[in-house]
Amino acid sequence: MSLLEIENVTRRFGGLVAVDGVTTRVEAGELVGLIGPNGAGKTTLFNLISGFTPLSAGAVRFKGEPIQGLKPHRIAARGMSRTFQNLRVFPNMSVFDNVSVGAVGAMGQSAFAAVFGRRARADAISARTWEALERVGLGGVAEDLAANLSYGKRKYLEIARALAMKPELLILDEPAAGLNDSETADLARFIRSLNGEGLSIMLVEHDMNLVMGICSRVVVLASGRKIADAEPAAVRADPAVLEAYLGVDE
Amino acid sequence: MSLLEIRGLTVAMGLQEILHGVDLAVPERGIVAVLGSNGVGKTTLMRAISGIYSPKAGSILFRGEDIARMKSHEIVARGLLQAPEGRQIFASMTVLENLVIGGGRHGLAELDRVMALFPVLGQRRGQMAGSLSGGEQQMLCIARALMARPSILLLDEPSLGLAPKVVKSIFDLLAQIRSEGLSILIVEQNAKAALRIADRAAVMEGGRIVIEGPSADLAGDPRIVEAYLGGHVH
Amino acid sequence: MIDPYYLQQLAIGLSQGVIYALMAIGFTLIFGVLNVVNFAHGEVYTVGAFAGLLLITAFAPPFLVVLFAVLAFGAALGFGLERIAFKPFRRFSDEASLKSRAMRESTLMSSLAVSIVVREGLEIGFGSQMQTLPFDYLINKPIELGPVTIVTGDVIIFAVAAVMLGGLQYLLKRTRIGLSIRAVSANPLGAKYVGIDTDRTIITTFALGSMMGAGAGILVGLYYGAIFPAMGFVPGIKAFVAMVMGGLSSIPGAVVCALLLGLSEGLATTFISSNWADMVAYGFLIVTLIFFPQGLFGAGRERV
Amino acid sequence: MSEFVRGRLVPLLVLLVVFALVPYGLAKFGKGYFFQVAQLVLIYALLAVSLHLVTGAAGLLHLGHAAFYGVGAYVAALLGTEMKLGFLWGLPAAGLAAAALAFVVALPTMRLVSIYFAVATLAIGQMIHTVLLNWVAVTKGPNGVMLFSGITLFGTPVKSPIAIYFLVAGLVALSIWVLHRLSHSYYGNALRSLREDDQCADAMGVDTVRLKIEVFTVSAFFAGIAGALWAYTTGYVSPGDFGFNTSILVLAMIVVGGLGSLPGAIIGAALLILLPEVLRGVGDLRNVMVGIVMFVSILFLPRGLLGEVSALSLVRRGFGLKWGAAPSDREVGWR
Amino acid sequence: AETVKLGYQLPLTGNTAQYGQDFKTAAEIALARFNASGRIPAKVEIVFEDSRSDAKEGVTIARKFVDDEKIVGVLGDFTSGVSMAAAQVYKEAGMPQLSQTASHPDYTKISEWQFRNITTQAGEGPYNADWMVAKGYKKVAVIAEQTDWGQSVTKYFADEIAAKGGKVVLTEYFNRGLPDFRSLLTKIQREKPDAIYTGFFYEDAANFLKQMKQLGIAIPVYSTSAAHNQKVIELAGADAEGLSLTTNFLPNSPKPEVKEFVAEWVKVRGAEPGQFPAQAFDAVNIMLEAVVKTYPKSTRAAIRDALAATKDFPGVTGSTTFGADREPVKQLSKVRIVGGVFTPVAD
Ligand SMILES: Nc1ncnc2c1ncn2[C@@H]1O[C@H](COP(=O)(O)OP(=O)(O)OP(=O)(O)O)[C@@H](O)[C@H]1O
Ligand SMILES: Nc1ncnc2c1ncn2[C@@H]1O[C@H](COP(=O)(O)OP(=O)(O)OP(=O)(O)O)[C@@H](O)[C@H]1O
Ligand SMILES: [Mg+2]
Ligand SMILES: [Mg+2]
Repeated sequence: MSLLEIENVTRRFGGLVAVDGVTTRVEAGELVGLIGPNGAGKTTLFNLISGFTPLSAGAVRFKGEPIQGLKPHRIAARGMSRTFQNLRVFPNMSVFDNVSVGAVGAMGQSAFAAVFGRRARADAISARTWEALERVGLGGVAEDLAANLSYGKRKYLEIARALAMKPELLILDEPAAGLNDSETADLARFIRSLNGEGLSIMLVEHDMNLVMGICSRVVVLASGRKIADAEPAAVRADPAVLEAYLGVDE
Repeated sequence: MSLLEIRGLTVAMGLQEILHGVDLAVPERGIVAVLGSNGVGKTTLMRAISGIYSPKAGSILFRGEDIARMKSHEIVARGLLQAPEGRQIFASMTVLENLVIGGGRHGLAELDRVMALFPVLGQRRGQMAGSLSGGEQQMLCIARALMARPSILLLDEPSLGLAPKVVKSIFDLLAQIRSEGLSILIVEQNAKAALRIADRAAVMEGGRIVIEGPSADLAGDPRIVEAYLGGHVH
Repeated sequence: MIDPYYLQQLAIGLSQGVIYALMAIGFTLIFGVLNVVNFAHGEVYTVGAFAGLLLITAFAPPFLVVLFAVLAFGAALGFGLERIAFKPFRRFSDEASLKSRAMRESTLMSSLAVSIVVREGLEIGFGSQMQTLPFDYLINKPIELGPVTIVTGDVIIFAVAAVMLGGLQYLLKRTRIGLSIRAVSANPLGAKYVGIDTDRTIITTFALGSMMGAGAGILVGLYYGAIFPAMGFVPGIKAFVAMVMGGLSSIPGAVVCALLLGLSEGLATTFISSNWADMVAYGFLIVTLIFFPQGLFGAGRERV
Repeated sequence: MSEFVRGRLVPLLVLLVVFALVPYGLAKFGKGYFFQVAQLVLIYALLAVSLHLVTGAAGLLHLGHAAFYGVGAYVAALLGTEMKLGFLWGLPAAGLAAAALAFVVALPTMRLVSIYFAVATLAIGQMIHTVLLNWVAVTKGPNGVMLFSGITLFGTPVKSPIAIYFLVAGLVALSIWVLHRLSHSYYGNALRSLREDDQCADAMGVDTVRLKIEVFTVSAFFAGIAGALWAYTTGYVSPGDFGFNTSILVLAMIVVGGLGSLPGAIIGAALLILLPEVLRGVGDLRNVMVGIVMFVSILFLPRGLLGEVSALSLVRRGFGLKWGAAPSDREVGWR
Repeated sequence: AETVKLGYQLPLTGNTAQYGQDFKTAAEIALARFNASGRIPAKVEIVFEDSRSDAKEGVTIARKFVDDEKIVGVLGDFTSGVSMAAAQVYKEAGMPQLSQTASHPDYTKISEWQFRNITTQAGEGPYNADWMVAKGYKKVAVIAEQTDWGQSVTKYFADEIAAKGGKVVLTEYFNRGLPDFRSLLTKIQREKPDAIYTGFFYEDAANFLKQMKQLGIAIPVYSTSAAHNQKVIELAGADAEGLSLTTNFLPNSPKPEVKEFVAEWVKVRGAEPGQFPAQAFDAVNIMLEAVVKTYPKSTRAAIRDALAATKDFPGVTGSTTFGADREPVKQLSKVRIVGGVFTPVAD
């Protein structure tokens, strides 16, 4: 049984078929890249998996259980967390509070517990938040307002928030966008180390160095269809991929 | 004389000073790239030029005229257009309406040319801009700026979220429109590509320009290679 | 054949709806450009009526002169209102402020504060009772249409509302300034980058919207022959409700919903009782929102 | 030291004023007036803080809060007159009834967002008000309900103004403490995430709809409690006190005080209750002055008298102490 | 000698301010006359406080008045709601309260400290019902504003008309300030009543009458003293013609006290006073009379007792006597708007 199974997933917007019968999977511990031209349907596929967009057809199974039709927070509670392509931090909250929302979402915090609960629970949330913050190196700006962070730090903030949920599958939508080459290299190392700790990751990225460098498998979408699903090297050589996406090799 | 000349530009947000006296010049028909890691103030610089932030000190001369304290629409009227960070498209309007607004007084005169550059936008012309994919929105953002026939184009991370093939075509496009007489100031994380097309480049750190020179020199500068090009020259 | 009684009640409900619509047009226009509720719109309506009243008592000009003078006055009022209650809050352009609830609701409160000052001021100046108007200015001469009786004002208000709606639709869809208004409403920061003078656009919108509000005030004042400081409150709330029911950004939607609201109140009086009319109107709103969470003509939420 | 000043001293001072200074003043001058005003400030502070939870923390513009206040007042008054149930029954019943009603109306409407939510609450508030006014058989309609029986605690009547004051102050302080725990905790963080970006909060595993229903209900509960206090301290309730204007007044309190800031809500309530009283001297102009003061304060402090950020750090330092599980030099977090 | 202080709580701002302002003017006229008369060797002062018709302000003011030991009696408030909320304070503190308008049936039942100077509908309703039945109107439609007062308007009227063999064919309430009565009017018309009995204040009256004319409905309209105000005629013009109502104040009455009051009022306001100012004027005078009776021992309790003993007080609204229930017993007269003036009529 794979961690995530995507079967014949289709999504239509009016006449446009944004995702067209895509079938693929993510095994536990895998680091899968998802690439494709702009508008290929990558983000839409992520939205379908994480419950933000309802499926037109097909099925998605996570840890063997069907998750289509579930609300995003239910899916998140099962151990899948994501970041957004258009950064969505909580601007008028501190960095710490931003990340703590992920921990709260995963661990739960009821109104009753908030009022009369014991300190242990809050401490656990706090500890998890700090752990995630330190992991991405934002410990030093924990008290800053998220709105005042620069773009790059916000990217890490989003990742920290997702990590605070302690997910089994992490879905990253263009994590390296807006980072320069050396920052991207740092990010690559970081993602790889996360993966090394056993976290399964699926990521969309246009930075080929990153994708080809760290992914164990690469899925290619074009116009909503899957056109390749193989090892990085094989994908890089695939003429269909070259034609649709990469252009002349760099 | 330079087309755009920035002298001692200082910008503060509240009590916090973000730019501390930036000097930069963009020559006529020149491409200048600004590099720098996250949070050094590149976007702040771009916003100040476009009149979104009003600087605390310093001047911005455009064709010899100080535009530093002008309103953004007066600046745009002088032919200084920007494709900003965060895209700032009109999400609840259609692609075509976005372009019409971008055209300003030129209306749709440039439409065919722009559509030819970004054929996807042609296919999506009736779609709400907010429902476009990230990359499509980025294209729309650049296209919108081009619609106004700028004499200088400011690009804040234009390659953000674009597929490699499109990035390449955009950089080709920049070289081409420069040859048509346009000047370009570009902030870019893809330093390699930026240095390849730029005549001059500047590196920002902590709200200051620390290195400035011909891009060829910078591309070979070990400090730059170390910090921005991933540590090894390709 | 329908019982003429019901026809008459329908006509009355509709005429009530047209009055709400008249108010809702300006309200929606202003909401559209800033995305904040302008609590002072009701006061613009009231002040418009009082301006007309003063004009009539002082110079007794012809009806059309009164109307146009009030429209012009309304525009000036909108200009002033924007300067005092809204513009100061645009001095914050950093992201934390732009996306902050506190900053948004503070604009709402500033307009509320202005409305308090204006209403209380009017009460001190004129007293809170209804003002008497010369009867020949009133637009309430009966017109009999078969079994149904309406009054001249119904026709006039309907015509004015139709002209406003048509004119506004033309303006928004076909003209440059209209496009600018929509652009500022969609993304004020983006509008700056394409060279739209956002300040001027906002002021223009306020002037336009307030012009319509003030015009509505004097028309309805002459229609009922009742001008008093608190007159803007009920139509203000109904216009707000109609706007939201219509889906915020759609002016025709707001108009349709205003008519529905008026009709539902009329029918509630017919079949239940006048004092329960509000219940029916608001219940109608809730049911609408349950089935159309973005209003009847609203756009869906943005994609993730 | 400064930490102590900021964190502990301020709430302590407030408690000192509420529980010592005001009663002392009352005893000394024998003035029922100050005491009445203070009591009103307390009741409105509770209303404002309960609205803060929904509108300030969770960011849901709520334009019908007064209706739940009214439901509480009516339930307490009607139980007292019709069923002869005293204060000890009336108080919790008022809260529970308001909460139950809020829960029922929340179920279908809590999917709404932004202004749609606001107008739905406006409608709910107006509908409840219409019912209070027109359902004569139960609410006695415009006649209102007169509650002759005063407050009785375990068979002992609480009659003296000072005793009533202490009772009200104690209940309000307790209620605000509960609301403080909700808003200054990780639960509060979840609420704020709802305000900032509900879709994103959803992706973080926060059940947004449930959370909305929860805070709406809790907030109505405390509005109901405030209503019961009003009913018992006034002895007469009528529909006019629970209309749209009251909702807007309470909203104005939390915005002027600082939207999102709990201490701000209390400050706002104090300001907007005290101001019209202080301005009695200026005669008919006083409400114009209230409007002007409100405008000026918003103009210069658009984030409110005590903005959210400073309020949060104040509270965090004050009540948060050290964060056990975090590295010892870390002080950020909730307990 | 020391001044005697009275309190007057009333809406001077807000959307019922017009009534409060009228009361204030009436009170000032009464007070000036009194202080000029020299009936006691001290001045009387009235402290006016603005309640905005808001219960929470009303209660606060009540506390304030109670705190001021020099205040020995209180007038007001305007609405029953605020009057009754404040009454709880006066009851506890033992302060006589005399309202010129509070008409809630339970108001005087709160305690022995509450008085009012308004004929309750218990008197006015049956009086009107008898009048209408005598005119041969048996099928009557009743509408009233949705307030405690409106409730009692319909109740006492309906009881009497049923007792006299008449029939109420439609009873309906509306919210005060309803701008459009046409739906309601059409509904009334459908029932084809012989006459309409209405419980509204003058502004609603004007709107109602105007819109009735617009719809071409010609049914006789009867109303209470609350609609007795020049403003009805000003606002509705010819459309007000024929409105019949009961009142206990006739501004053109030849009685000297009425003449004097009307003259003073016209001096200040430029128009004739209506029913409410007259009631306020009388209320103040009744209170002042109690001060005279008790002076120099004008304590709150003494004032209360003096008020309770008021008998045949000759006011502008006729003579007033407080019954054991502290309700006034008053004479009503019939008037109709004829030729643009309130004209006393026999039938
Ligand atoms: N709500 C919608 N309505 C209409 N079309 C939509 C909607 N959402 C997405 N689309 C279209 O579906 C296509 C796929 O979009 P998607 O965002 O998945 O692309 P993507 O692969 O993530 O592209 P990018 O790399 O540019 O982010 C796009 O062409 C987009 O315009
Ligand atoms: N409103 C603000 N208040 C305080 N600090 C701010 C504000 N806006 C930006 N900053 C700070 O100013 C610095 C420069 O931000 P800017 O967005 O210009 O960086 P950048 O160079 O464009 O980075 P990136 O590559 O991530 O886009 C950042 O450190 C940011 O935290
Ligand atoms: Mg995408
Ligand atoms: Mg930037």
